[in-house]
Amino acid sequence: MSTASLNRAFALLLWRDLVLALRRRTELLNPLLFFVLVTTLFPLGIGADPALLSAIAPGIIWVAALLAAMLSLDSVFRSDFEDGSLEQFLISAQPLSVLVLAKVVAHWLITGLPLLIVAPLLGLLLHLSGASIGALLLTLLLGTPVLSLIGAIGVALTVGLRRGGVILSLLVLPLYIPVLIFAADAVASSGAGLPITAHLSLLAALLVLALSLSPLATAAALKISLS
Amino acid sequence: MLRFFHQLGSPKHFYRIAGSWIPWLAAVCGLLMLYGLYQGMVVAPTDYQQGDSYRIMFIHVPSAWMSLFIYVVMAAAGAIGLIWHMKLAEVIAISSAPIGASFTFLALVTGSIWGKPMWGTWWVWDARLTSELILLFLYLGVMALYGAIDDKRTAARATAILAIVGVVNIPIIHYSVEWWNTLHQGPTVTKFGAPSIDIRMLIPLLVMAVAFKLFYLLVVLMRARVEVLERERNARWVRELVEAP
Amino acid sequence: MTAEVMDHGLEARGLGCVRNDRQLFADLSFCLCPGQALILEGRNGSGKTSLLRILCGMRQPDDGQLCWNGEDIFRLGPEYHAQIAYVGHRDGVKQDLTATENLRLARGLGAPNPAFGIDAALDQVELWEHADSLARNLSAGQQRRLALARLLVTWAKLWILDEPFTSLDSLGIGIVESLFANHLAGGGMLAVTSHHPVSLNDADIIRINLST
Amino acid sequence: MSGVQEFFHMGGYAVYVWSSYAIALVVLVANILVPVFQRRKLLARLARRQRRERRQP
Repeated sequence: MSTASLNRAFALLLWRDLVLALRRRTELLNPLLFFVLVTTLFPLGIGADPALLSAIAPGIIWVAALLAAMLSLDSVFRSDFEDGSLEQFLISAQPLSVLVLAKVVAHWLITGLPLLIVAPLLGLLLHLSGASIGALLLTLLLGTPVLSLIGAIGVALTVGLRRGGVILSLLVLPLYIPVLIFAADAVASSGAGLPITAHLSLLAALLVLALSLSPLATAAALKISLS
Repeated sequence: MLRFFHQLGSPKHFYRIAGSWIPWLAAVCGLLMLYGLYQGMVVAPTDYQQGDSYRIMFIHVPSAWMSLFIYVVMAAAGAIGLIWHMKLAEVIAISSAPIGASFTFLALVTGSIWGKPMWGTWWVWDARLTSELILLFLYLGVMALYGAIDDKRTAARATAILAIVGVVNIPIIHYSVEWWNTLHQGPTVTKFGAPSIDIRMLIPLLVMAVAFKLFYLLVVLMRARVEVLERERNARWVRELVEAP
Repeated sequence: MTAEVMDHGLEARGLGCVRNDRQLFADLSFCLCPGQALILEGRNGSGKTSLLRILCGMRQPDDGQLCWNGEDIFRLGPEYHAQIAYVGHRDGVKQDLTATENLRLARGLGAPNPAFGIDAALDQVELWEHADSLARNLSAGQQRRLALARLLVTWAKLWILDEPFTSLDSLGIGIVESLFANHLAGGGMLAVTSHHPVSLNDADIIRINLST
Repeated sequence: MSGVQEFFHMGGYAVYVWSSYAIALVVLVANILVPVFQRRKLLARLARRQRRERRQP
């Protein structure tokens, strides 16, 4: 079980998920469309006053990004569970947490990262200032991997259930709150010209914590769900 | 002492031992609560600032302490159940969840009622109340997951993982809510705390805190006994028990 | 495949399994040594699949212990998993990947078998001409053979198979049985459940019936 | 106002104090009663099952 075979397995699984996603290219758009759609609902509900919109834009965009990330979590293990490949991961020669990390990174690249492409457009939609959009991109870059990592734990716990989707949000959303608080406030503060280094370092700390702990929890959860 | 734990480990002995403790626990807990309430409602003086409304504190603060205490106990019991495969620890963990949720709900309701005379609104986004609300969601998540999985053993081990993940996140959520609260609270930070603690106010608070801990032990043993009966329903000792209760 | 002399395979001591509080089997002990095949029989729902999942280390036995070369398999973890290959009811084949890609993945997850390249493995199960077609376009029998080809690309001493012959035609069964024979001859081990009689002519077979 | 009336008046905050204590009482009592009823229901169910098992040969 040398590190070479470990890296190869990691890269192989990452390659596999990216290839699978590209072969079903249309599904790549779903999280993005959801993200844009939810964000455009708010002005329709709240009114189009630019001052009001730009004040609440950071919160809206981040809540929408958070929901988009959560809704796309189901794809992380569902298809593997149904065709039996998840069992193959459990009995592979590589530690399960490394394989889980590969799958989560792939999920982030497929669903989390693309949110950054659309975010500036939504920023303009809600009259965000230039500095805020910059902060929005930075916080999304740091925040979305944390959403995928923590979400993977919830998905692993509910993968065996017939209707796990509803419970997934109850398990995962409370754990998303710190990311939402720091990220949304970073975007708001940068709009007001305040420094956001504190926010970004806290988000980075959450990312490091999630990177080191959540694959272990996800692996343990998978072993239990599949036992 | 080791024999005791070994004996406690077997469901049959646990059922009998827990059963023998329950009446005593109920008595002591009831007495303590009555004494605490008497001290709190009669002996404790009126507060010069809040008048008598602060007396809600004798319920609100202990329940808030209990909501956190029970979650930690639940996560610890879950971890023990996971690592050492102790059935009893799993049963204790899963029996604690509903009790923790009730104390969290109680802390939330009494907190908002207590806040009404002070701020004029039923709900205030104070740091502690918001943390309690999120803790309630964590409890509901644990209970929902346990309910969703059919096989009891798998359900208990899955909820143990969720409880452990939750307990790691509680301090993070707490401090992020504190941070969020100081940002949006503006200059006048209203200290949602009890008034300057006069000794006659502190005693009932501590007495109630101990009474609540005994109450938790009482109810968790009662619930655990039912759970053990359910899990061991095919065992011989349960069949005998059902024949001659 | 050279058989290591010193190891003495899989040993079960007093295995027990309970599923939603029905005792499937209890106090099951056996020793599977190199060159031997364990054939599990029993009615549906008698716990055959649960036992196989315990052998794979995917499920904890409710009591008893399972040792590989004298070491508890749950303490070995991935080290034990590197020595086994499992094909369950579900093939574990990704529909949107080609046959070659599926095998490349399986090879990466296990301990790669130097003796068998992907093309050689496909040739063994007569899927060589479908190497680049998506698994989606293969028939159920071909997908089953692709799943079984996974056994060849990794160097696994112990093959654990749940109904390997499902949806295989008689030709397919013949191919798979010859794979078993070679594996056992090379000092490998086999644990299989099958409603179809498994004809392993001269192999050393242990039969366990779970429903008696 | 006599001592007792004053006690219940709670310095004008009677509504808040006594509603909190009422809710607390309900929650605590519920926590006690739920396991009692669950145990009774379970024992009854098991007894019925065992009677049914005895009846079959």
